Formats: sequence, C-alpha cells, structure tokens
Amino acid sequence: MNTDIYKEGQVVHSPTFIDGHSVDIPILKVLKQDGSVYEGAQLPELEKEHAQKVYRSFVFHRVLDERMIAAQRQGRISFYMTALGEEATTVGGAAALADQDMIMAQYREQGCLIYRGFSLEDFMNQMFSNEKDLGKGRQMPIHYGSNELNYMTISSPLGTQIPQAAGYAYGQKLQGKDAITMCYFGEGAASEGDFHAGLNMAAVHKAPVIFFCRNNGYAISTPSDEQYVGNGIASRGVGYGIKTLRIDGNDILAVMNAVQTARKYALEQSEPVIIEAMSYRLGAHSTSDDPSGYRTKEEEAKWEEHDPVSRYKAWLLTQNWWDEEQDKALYEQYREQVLAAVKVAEKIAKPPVEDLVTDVYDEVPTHLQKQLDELKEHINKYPDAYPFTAGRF
Amino acid sequence: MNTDIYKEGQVVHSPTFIDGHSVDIPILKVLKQDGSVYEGAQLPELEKEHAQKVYRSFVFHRVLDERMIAAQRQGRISFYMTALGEEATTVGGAAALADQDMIMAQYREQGCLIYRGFSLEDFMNQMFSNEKDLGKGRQMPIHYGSNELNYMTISSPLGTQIPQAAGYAYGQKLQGKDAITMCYFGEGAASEGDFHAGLNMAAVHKAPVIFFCRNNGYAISTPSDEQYVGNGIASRGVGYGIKTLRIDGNDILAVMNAVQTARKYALEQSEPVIIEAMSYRLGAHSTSDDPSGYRTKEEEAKWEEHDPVSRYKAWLLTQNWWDEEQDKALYEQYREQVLAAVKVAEKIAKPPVEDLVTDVYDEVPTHLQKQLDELKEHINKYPDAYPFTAGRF
Amino acid sequence: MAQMNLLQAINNALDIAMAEDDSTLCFGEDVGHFGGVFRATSGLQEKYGKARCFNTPLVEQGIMGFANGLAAQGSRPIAEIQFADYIFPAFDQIVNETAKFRYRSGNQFDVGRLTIRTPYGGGIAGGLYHSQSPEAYFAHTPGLKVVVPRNPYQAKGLLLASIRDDNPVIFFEPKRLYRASIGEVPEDDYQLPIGKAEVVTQGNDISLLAWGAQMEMIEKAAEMAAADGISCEIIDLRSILPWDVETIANSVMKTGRLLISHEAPLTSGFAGEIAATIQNECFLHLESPIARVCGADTPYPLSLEREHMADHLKIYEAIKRSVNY
Amino acid sequence: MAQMNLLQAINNALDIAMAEDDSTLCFGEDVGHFGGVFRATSGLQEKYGKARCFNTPLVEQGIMGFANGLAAQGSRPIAEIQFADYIFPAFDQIVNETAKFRYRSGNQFDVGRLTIRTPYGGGIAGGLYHSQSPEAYFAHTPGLKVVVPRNPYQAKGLLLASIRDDNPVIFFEPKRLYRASIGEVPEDDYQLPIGKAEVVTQGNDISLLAWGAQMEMIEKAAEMAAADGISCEIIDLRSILPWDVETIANSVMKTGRLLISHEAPLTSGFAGEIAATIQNECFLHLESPIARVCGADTPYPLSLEREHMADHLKIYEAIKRSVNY
Ligand SMILES: Cc1ncc(C[n+]2csc(CCOP(=O)(O)OP(=O)(O)O)c2C)c(N)n1
Ligand SMILES: Cc1ncc(C[n+]2csc(CCOP(=O)(O)OP(=O)(O)O)c2C)c(N)n1
Ligand SMILES: [Mg+2]
Ligand SMILES: [Mg+2]
Repeated sequence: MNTDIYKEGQVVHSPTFIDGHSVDIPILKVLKQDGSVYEGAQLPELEKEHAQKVYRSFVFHRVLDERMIAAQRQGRISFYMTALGEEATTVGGAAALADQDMIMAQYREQGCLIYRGFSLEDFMNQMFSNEKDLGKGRQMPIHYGSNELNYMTISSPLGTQIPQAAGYAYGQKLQGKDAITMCYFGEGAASEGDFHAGLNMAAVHKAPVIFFCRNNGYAISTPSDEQYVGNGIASRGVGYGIKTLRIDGNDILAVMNAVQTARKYALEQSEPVIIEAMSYRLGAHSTSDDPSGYRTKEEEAKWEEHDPVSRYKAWLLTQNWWDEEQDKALYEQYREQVLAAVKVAEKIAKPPVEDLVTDVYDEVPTHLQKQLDELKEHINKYPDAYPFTAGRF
Repeated sequence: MNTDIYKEGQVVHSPTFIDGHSVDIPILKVLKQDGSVYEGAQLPELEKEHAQKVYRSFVFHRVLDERMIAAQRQGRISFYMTALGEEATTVGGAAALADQDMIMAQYREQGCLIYRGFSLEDFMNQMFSNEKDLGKGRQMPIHYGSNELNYMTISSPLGTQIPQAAGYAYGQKLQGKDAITMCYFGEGAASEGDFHAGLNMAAVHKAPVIFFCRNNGYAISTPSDEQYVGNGIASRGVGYGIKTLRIDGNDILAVMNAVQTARKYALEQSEPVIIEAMSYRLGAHSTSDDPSGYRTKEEEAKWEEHDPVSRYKAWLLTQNWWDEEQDKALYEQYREQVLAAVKVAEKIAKPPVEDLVTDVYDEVPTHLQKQLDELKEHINKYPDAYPFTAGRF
Repeated sequence: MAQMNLLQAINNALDIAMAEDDSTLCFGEDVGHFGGVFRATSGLQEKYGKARCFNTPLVEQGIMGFANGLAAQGSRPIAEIQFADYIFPAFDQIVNETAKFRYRSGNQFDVGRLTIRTPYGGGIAGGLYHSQSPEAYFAHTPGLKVVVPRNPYQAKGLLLASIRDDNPVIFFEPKRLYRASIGEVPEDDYQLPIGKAEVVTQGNDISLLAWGAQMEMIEKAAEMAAADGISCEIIDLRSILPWDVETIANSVMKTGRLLISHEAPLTSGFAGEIAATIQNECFLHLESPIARVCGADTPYPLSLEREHMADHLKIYEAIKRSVNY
Repeated sequence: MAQMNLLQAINNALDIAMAEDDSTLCFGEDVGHFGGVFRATSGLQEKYGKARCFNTPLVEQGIMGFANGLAAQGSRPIAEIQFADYIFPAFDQIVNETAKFRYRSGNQFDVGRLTIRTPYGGGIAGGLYHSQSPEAYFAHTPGLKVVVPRNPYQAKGLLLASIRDDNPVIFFEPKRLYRASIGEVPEDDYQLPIGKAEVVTQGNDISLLAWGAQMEMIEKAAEMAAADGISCEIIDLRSILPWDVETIANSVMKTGRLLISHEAPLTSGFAGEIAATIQNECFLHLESPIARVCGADTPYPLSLEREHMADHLKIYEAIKRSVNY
C-alpha cells in the first residue's frame, strides 16, 4: 500500500493547497425554459407515448399536491409535503429507470410512485391511515411504500436509506439481477454520517446504485450555504472515487438523460454513480412550515421562472405531442378524481386493534399477545374512549 | 440559493462524468532519503536547538516503543502500540505547533507528547495504571492525556475526536485565543460518520482546526484499498471546500512545513485545513496483532527504506548539527532511563478503591456513595480477592 | 410572574443563560435565524449574534461531537436535537463520549458544561418517528444526568439548573405540552433542584409516579380514583438519572402501594428500574405488586396511538387493581 | 461430537450457514482475509469467496445500514461489530431502522434475515471501551431479538437459530470465554430455541438468573452456597428479548427467592426489567426482595475491574442475605 508515493505523481516542494475550486463540475442541461433544446444536446430515449405518460405524471403530481394541501388545511389529513418545483427529479428519475429497479426515497418523491402507477386509492389510504393503507396506518401521511412497485417504505430518520441502498444494490448484484437501486436524498440529509458511510461502502464494494441528491436549496429553514461550503454535493463524489454528474434538476430531459446513462453504467460496470440535481423547493417544507420566516418572495419568484412542468410542456407542444385542450381536460379529470378519492378514503375504517401488535415480529410473541388481550378487555370497558377500535373484535 | 445555475458555470449537453481523477493532488516533499533537500524546496522554520530537540524526540520515541514492546512480551504491561515508521507525523506535527494549541489524537501519537515533554514517569504511570497515572488507572495502556500539555485524553472509539476538535477550535476562536486545535486520525477512522460530521461542521462554522490524517496504509488488517477507492483522504477535502495538503509523512521537514503553513492559515483565516500524510505502519497494529496474517515481509521491507528517523538524521549530519557519537550516547541514555522508569512504575500501588466512583460526576452522588460503602464492607470480608485495594481504606 | 407556555418558559431560560455568560451557545438544526422548528430559540440569534446562536448542518452526531468539544474547551454549549427520535445518530457521542469524558481522563477534562435539549413524547399523531420517549436508553449510562419537566414553571427552573450544573444533562421537553401547558412563571432567575422528585399531591392509599407529559395522565387518573374514595399520592420524578430513591421509598412506606407510568414501551423502560429498586427498599411495606402502566411493546403507531398509550383510563384501572389486590 | 472452544463453535455455525444458503454473507471490520480480530470468521473468505465474506470500511453505521439493505433485499447478512463497545455509532440504524422495518411498512418489507454478532463483556483488562455489556440498550427496543450464549454448545445452536430466525437478532458473544470455554459440540447441524431460558441446575432455596459469561459467576457462587447447605436453582436466560417470563416465574414460585446478576451497570440494566416483572408475577410467593448483583454504576474501569465486577463473592454474599432475610 501507498508505496507508490515514491514512484509517480505530481510532487511539489512548498505547500500548495488544493480546495473546493480544484475541480470543475459541469452542469448538464438539455431543455431551455421555452421548450427548445440546447444546440447539440443529447436527448434521452423517449417515445411519444412514454413522453405523454411522463407529462400525465407531472399533472397528476401537481393536482395531488394542490388538493392534499387543501385537505390538510381543512383538517381532513394531519400533514402533507408537496414537491412543487422539484417534480422533474422524481418523475424523470422513475421514467428513466426499469420497473424492477428498487427506489429508496427520502419523502418528497411521490413523483416516482405516480409514474410507477401507485393508485390514487393507495395514496389516499396511506394519507388517511385507514385499514386499507398498505402500511397499516402506522406512519404519518406521505410515508408511502409499495413492495409491488419496488418502492421502499419511507422512514423519517434522514439519510438512513443511503447505506441501505448500497447494501440492497450489492445484494442485487450478487444474485445477478438485472436491476439496480436508486437512492434519493436531499442536500440536507447529505450532511448525515450515513451519507458518508453509504457512499464509501458502495464505492468500495462496487454496488450498482444511483445516489440521487435533490439539491433544492433548503433543509427546512436552513439554506444550503449553511449546510456546506464546498461545491455542492457533486464535489464529494470525487473524494469517494465515484462517477459523478451534476444536472439541472428542473430539466426533465437532463434528468432522464443522466439517469439512463447512470443506470447503464451502474449495471454494466457494477459501480455506484452520484447525480446532483440542482433545483428549488418552491413550497413550504411541509404543512407545518411557513417559509416566510426564512426567505423572500423575490427569491421564490426567481425560481418560479424555471418551472420544470411548463418547460417540459413547452417541449411537448413543439413536438406536437400535446395540446392545450388535452391539458385542460387532464387537469380537470385529475381534480375530480382526487376529490372523489378523498371522500372515499376518509370514510374507510381505521386499522383493527390487532395491528397494534402484528409485524413487530414475524409472529406475535407471548408478551405482546398478553398486552393485546388486556387492551381488548380494557377497550370493552371504555368503548367511547377508543372509538376507532371499539366494538370491532 | 442555487439560482446561479442559470447564470454562470460550465454547461454540458450530454452526460459528462467527473470522478476521482478529476482533481490532481500534488504531494509535498522536502527531504530525500539521503538527507539532501529537493532543489528549490522550502524549509520549515527550524533553528539548530529546535532541530536537535526534534531528533531527541525521535530517539526517545524509538526507545520507548522498543522497550515497551519488550515489557509487554514479558507480561509487565497488558498492551502496547508502537508508531514505528510514522514518528515524523507526530513529532513533526507537535514541533510545528504552538504549545497552547490543543492536540486531539487517535492513539498512535505518543510522538506529540514526547515532543511536548510528557515525562517518562507520566508515560509509565499510565501504562502501569497505577495510582499516579493522570488518568487514575482507568484506561488501557497508551490512552494518555495531559491537561497541562494540552493533549486531550485518548478515547478508544474511533473518529469521535474529529467533530469534537471542530467544536474545540470553534470555542478557541470565539474566545479570541491565539491557539488552534490539531486533530489526528488514521485513514481507517476517516471512514467513520464522525469524520464527515466533523469536517463539514468545521468548514461551515469556520473553526481553526487542522485535520491531520495519518494514512499509514492499514486499519488493523484492512489495507487502504479496501478502505476507500477514491484518491486517498485528501481528495475529500475538495468536497468540504477545505484547504487541503498531501505530504510525504516520512519526511519530517515536509510535515513541519505543512503544519506551520496550515496553522498560520487556520489562525489567520479562521478556517480548517486538512493534511494527509502518506506513511506506513511498520509494526503490528498493536501487541494483540500479528501482521504476517495479512501482508508480506517484502512490502514491509520496501517501506523500511523510507525510514523517517534515519532520513532526518542524515539531514542533521549534513547540517553538522549532530554526530554519531552523540547518537549512540543518546540511545543508551534513553534505554537506561526507560528501564529504570519501568522498575519504579510497576511498584507503585494501584489507585484506591474510591477512584471507582469519583469522576463519574463532579461529585459522588448518593447511589454511588452507597455502592462504594457496600463495596468496602465486602472487600473487608474478602481482602485476598481484592489485593490492590484491600487494607487501604 | 407572567403567564407563559412551556416553550416561552424555555426560551426565557435560554435568554437568561445566554445573557449571563458570554460562553453560552445555542445551536442545532434550524435553531438560528428561524428559532427552531418549535421556536424554542426564537429571537436568540437576533439578540446574541450568529456566532452564539446558529444553525448546524443536518448531522446529529456532528452536533453532539461539536458540543462535546466546545464543553471540553470551556464553553457552555446548549445543543438542540430537533426531535428525541433523532438523537440516536448521536448515541455514540453521548454514551461513549459525553458520559465517560471526565471519568476516563481522571478529571483532567470534562464536558460538564454541556446541556442537550430535545422534544420528546407522543400523543400528537406523530407516528413512529415523532413520538418516542427514549429516556431509559440514557438512564443506563453512568455519567449523564437526565431531566424532564412537567410544566412551564418546572421547565424554566430545571433548565437553568441543568445549564449551570457541572455535569452533562439531557433535558427532555414534553412537546405535547409546548403550547398546551400554560402557567405562572417568575420572570426572574430561579433554579429547581436536579436529582429531587417532587410530591405534587399528598395521599394515603397509593403512590403514583410519572414525569413530563405523563404527569397529566396520572393526575387525571387520580381524580377518577378520588371519586371512588381512593387517595393517591402524586409524585413527579423530574430527574431520571440520578433519581430520588428516598422520596419515592418514603412515599411507598406510607401508602404501601406504587404505580409507575411512562410513555415509553414497558419492557426495559425506566419503570423497571424503579420497581426493582423499590421492591427491594420497601419489601415489607408493599401491600400489592408495584404496577407499571406504560406504552405497549411496539413501535409508536399513528392510527392506533390511543390504544398504544398509557392513558388515564388504563392508569385508573391499574390503581383499582392495586388497591383491590 | 468434537471439543471446541466458543470461537470454534461460532466459526463452525457460520460455516454451516454459509454452506447451506448462497445468499448468506459475513462481513465487518477485518472479517475477510484475516478472519476477524478474534478469528471468528477464519477461513470463510477462502471457502466462500470475497463476495460473500469481506472486510468493510471502518464505519459501524455503514455496516449496519448495508446489512439492513441486504436483508431487505432478501440476502441473509451476518454483520460483525468488532466490539460491542463500538455498536453505538450504529445505534440509529439498529434502533430506528432494523427494529422498526417490518412494522412501519405494514409487513411489506422486513429485515428478518439479519443477524448481528458482537463480542461483549469484561473481565479482560479492557477498560472502558473493551468491556461493555450493552444488552439492556437493545432490550428496550421492540422488534429486535437479543440472544447471549454461555458456552460453545449453546453458541453454535443459538447462533444457527438466530441466523435462520425470520427476525433481526443481535447475538452477543462473551469474549472472555472465546478461548476459555471449551466443550463438546456436535459437528452436525442443530438449533437451540430462541426465547427460552434454560434451567441448568435444579434447586430449592433460591433461583439464580444470569446469561453469557456471567453464568460462570453464579455457578461458582452456587457452589459456595451449597457448602452452606443452600440449594440454588441456576437458570440461563439465553434470550434477553423476548424473554422467558414463564420459566423464571415458575422457578421463583418454587424457590420463593430470586437473584439476578449481570455485568452491565445496575441502574436501568435488564435485571431491573426482570425484577419488576417477577415481583408482579410472583408477589405472594416472594420470601425476600429480588436481589440484583450487577456492575457498579460507573464506566468500566481498568485497574479497579475486580472491584467493579459482579463477581462470585458478591453474588454469594447476596445469596446469603436473601436466604437469611
Ligand atoms: C435524523 C433526522 N434528523 C432530523 C430530521 C428532521 N427533518 C426532517 S426533514 C429535514 C430537512 C431535510 O432537508 P433535505 O435533506 O434538504 O430535504 P428536503 O426537505 O429539502 O427535500 C429535517 C431536519 C429527521 N427527519 N431525521
Ligand atoms: C468505533 C470503533 N470501531 C472499531 C474500533 C477497533 N479498532 C481499533 S484501531 C482500528 C483500526 C484503525 O485504523 P486507522 O484509523 O487507519 O489507524 P491506525 O491504526 O492505522 O493508526 C480498529 C478497527 C474502534 N476502536 N472504534
Ligand atoms: Mg433540501
Ligand atoms: Mg491506518
């Protein structure tokens, strides 16, 4: 090890710093805001039908976010998080992956699920934590998960999915699967120790995983210049010896292009790739947050000009793959569907009391069975105090 | 935040990876193995007396390591760790710092203590965990600490001192001290999440700390190419936006040069610096380890040629600041001193039973006083079973 | 005296601590300009500057490592962990470093000036990761002090004592009460003792012991029991580590019965330690088994939150069982 | 049958597990070529290849995160943490992730195939950071199983059961016994049940309960007590979580007395949970307070190790106190 320092390499004889400026990180852009394509830009593989599906996902996303924010304000659900302004990173990511690829996301990636066809009912059942929720009503709204769609259930602790994705991908490789793992996280989560752990583990053990950083400028109220002082997250890829791309995250063709390239590389070379998508969180962090406490309307307005959805729509229009009439109809259709689905989901019963103790282990152990039995007896004594479960066992 | 991606910077229109090769990291070298200086090389500030003190530290270090390994083999102490081959990183580091700078080390940095004048008695009392040990006999051998010498007590969990050093340095800055913090760690420890945490915290909060990575090729049996696949640890500095130097760690003039430069920069700019010193752990990891299980004699032999002590001695000889007679006498003197000190230290009593419960808190709380009282009563019943403490209270 | 909610009382204590000592710092995720996601540090950056009250990068192990370093250096750091559920990435820094700093160095170095603040507890539809009560994890760690206040008055007095205590203190704040609990709080400086439980209400038939937001639950249950003619002695433990064995034992010698309630899951929760100690101290005085009414041994669920919780009804039933044993 | 020490028994179990299932992996710091610092994984890389038995970078949170991902994917990871003292950087991955993986996903995903192996315990002049027994930290975490073997035969059978159990298991290995404990071990495959305590020796006057290396201590103390005519029932708990209340309660109903001993500090150690549960289950049968003989409430010291430990003499004295109560 290390003997090569006496053989080769650049030598200096007085201290010569390198630093964050020592590496140039170009940014990949394909689409201009007006829907035209940069000269010489490489387009992703994208047929008409596929392109329309992508756009429908965009519209569904916008409508879902808009309606669920309203539902939260009305007190119908307790919590929500939009991805306003960042939809290209997730819809585009999913559109560039294969369905068998595992997605391990942070929480703002409903765009992936939409693209993969998570049903409106599934969304609603999760948010209303009713008995039809695939997660059995145990987690806060937006903590989706779908085994069928290869979308790992969201877990709130930040960054934990990063080394997990390395391990997941390593397993895929070992078992010779034609699949990779896609791991999303925010530029805030990239400060966690688990980020360092996951990237280095993946690099050393050559796991076919794409680390996709949504750099949206904020972690709740903390702007990215109080999060790091290096050249974004991409500059860290160099340190791990991982192939790295920085892209315009509001440019869905750049996203697809990058993810297609990265997927191919990861699968063929059995190596991780990191992508940093530069974007902006246009909405509040969550329904519990009010961004006016930490940033200006002007700043937000500047980013509204770079809207990924209208940019992509402009391109579709130039392709003659979409028209304004279709557009209006689609928005209307989704709005109606979402409203209807809310009304259905909120009437579905909460999970049964047994679900308190199932899934802690593969089988309910003695001590939990005893706790459940005592609980049932207690509920029978005070049915009014436990309205969701009383009278149901 | 991030709006500048629409303003400036290099743009590409098809995916263009950057990776570990995207940054050149020159290595600083001053001294050749024959004691001559590279042409045009910048020498550190170093007067004759100082230069001799540095060399005496080297010799003391070699003698101490040699004798304590022997003492461990004889069963006189339970454990030891040498720094054979890496002494330039610590002796040179301490020699380039100011005495008021705090040193937070990993465990293989006895060279710093030697240079700062930790007494032979203090070394011995720690290793024999007797009642004169500054650490009250609580930790395994080599876990030295000295408040007086600004050397933080060693703690075994790896990497924990890295974010601590960032905090320590931030406090020094806030209180306007003319002092920085020097934080040592191995290339293995640099894989810990605390490394990522500490470097980023220091960078963002502008803490005057030098992160000094001793890259000695191994973490116990794990070679550095199973530890990381990037371009060493220095390449990570780029990602944190931290000024970074890579140096020949067996070249003490390069070490001093780098640390003097880094200290000046850290103090004046109030910013962290990272230094990666390339070296090699010539000995076993510890007295519990046998490197023949994981590396070859040939590899070791190659590194013996780059010995830092003989290299520096050759330079001193060319300066006429040292001669062979002095050399022989010094080795002899230290050998005798160490042997004598061992004999004294091993006869000193173990710490008193009260030290079981002191320093858990600033004062001994009720429950611990009760546990101590019961223990004393018990020891009085079975004095033979507790020979170190029986009959002493 | 002023009317304050629990958040205001905490903010007020932090303000006093920062005013009196230039080396006192407040930091954590979103703690700076924004004042924290619950606004506990509101206004402090404005008043004391960005160098003393600031946002950190999103890394709990870094926050605690940084805080340990600052405390060892002689500053007085008050580190916030945004939710107690997110304290686990910092577990090593707290359990292996903070707690053992003084001991391992033979008192040459210590981090006694450190205070860790973190909102804990359930009952707010927070699900698995915004509801946990992890005090027992830390109670098994010699070298730490662990404190939990039950109302604004207690919060201010105990927080000031924690900040000034020359040992590292984890200060768990009952977030369910942040705005819900309002009370009279002196505007001046005062401290309440760490390590001392408080007998809140005298009683004869059974001792009820809890801490933090759970105090409300035992108080409600005691009211129900009073209607049945059962006289409950209500005790707030306040300090989990070290804890006040004497006050609890004295109470149990008097009443002959003990019920302990906490939000955290039953198994290996801190009620276990208390029960084990008290059955030893008061063996001949106990008229019924020491009862524990705690969270179910599951992760904290969202929609079955009520079923999971140790609410006043479950406590009331357990009181009756104990008294009728 | 063959004579094996505890390390060999573990190595043998790992070998069987890797041979039977291609998706079984062993990894951790120095686990690969070198076979681990204690050599528990010796020869496995040679036999099964570098892809299935390998060194990881030095990052416990990464090892556990990687292992969680592998288990969720359907592989069967056996992750080693070099010393239990160094498990804390992985605490979040274990407590917030491993333990809650199945529950939070509604059983859509799980990490049931995961096994964590780690050497624990003191008595080897290891000082603060090579001596800890952290089982109680994990016992407060629903979703985990926690297992501790006392000898080579138990180690092999329990480890094979842990690897095959469809729940994540933390397997604590008593490192003091690695080479010191030697016994007959079948070379063939076998399993011992998880969740079941074992009555090692029948007795009438008092039940003694421990696990792992501490079993030696209670056995020695029982011998001393036998000389005084005291008949001890000796029980190995084996599984800390879930634990076998029934076997312990049955024993205590018979003997009327219970002593629990563990290496970890007393306060909030797992003996507290056991004592709290058993005083409830066996209230009317107890003839003396349940005794706990545990480590002192301090970090683990080097030179005062003997004074700190719950040795056979302290246990013997406690037996007499209990019987003479
Ligand atoms: C370990 C942990 N610490 C803190 C939090 C609280 N928290 C939730 S989201 C968030 C900000 C995340 O920012 P970023 O990663 O940039 O993602 P974004 O919200 O911008 O999509 C914080 C601090 C958490 N969920 N987990
Ligand atoms: C958190 C933690 N994990 C594991 C260990 C065990 N351990 C002690 S030294 C060591 C290797 C360290 O290697 P490196 O950082 O390169 O330092 P070097 O020994 O080469 O000086 C390991 C794994 C530890 N002390 N702390
Ligand atoms: Mg963000
Ligand atoms: Mg090394």
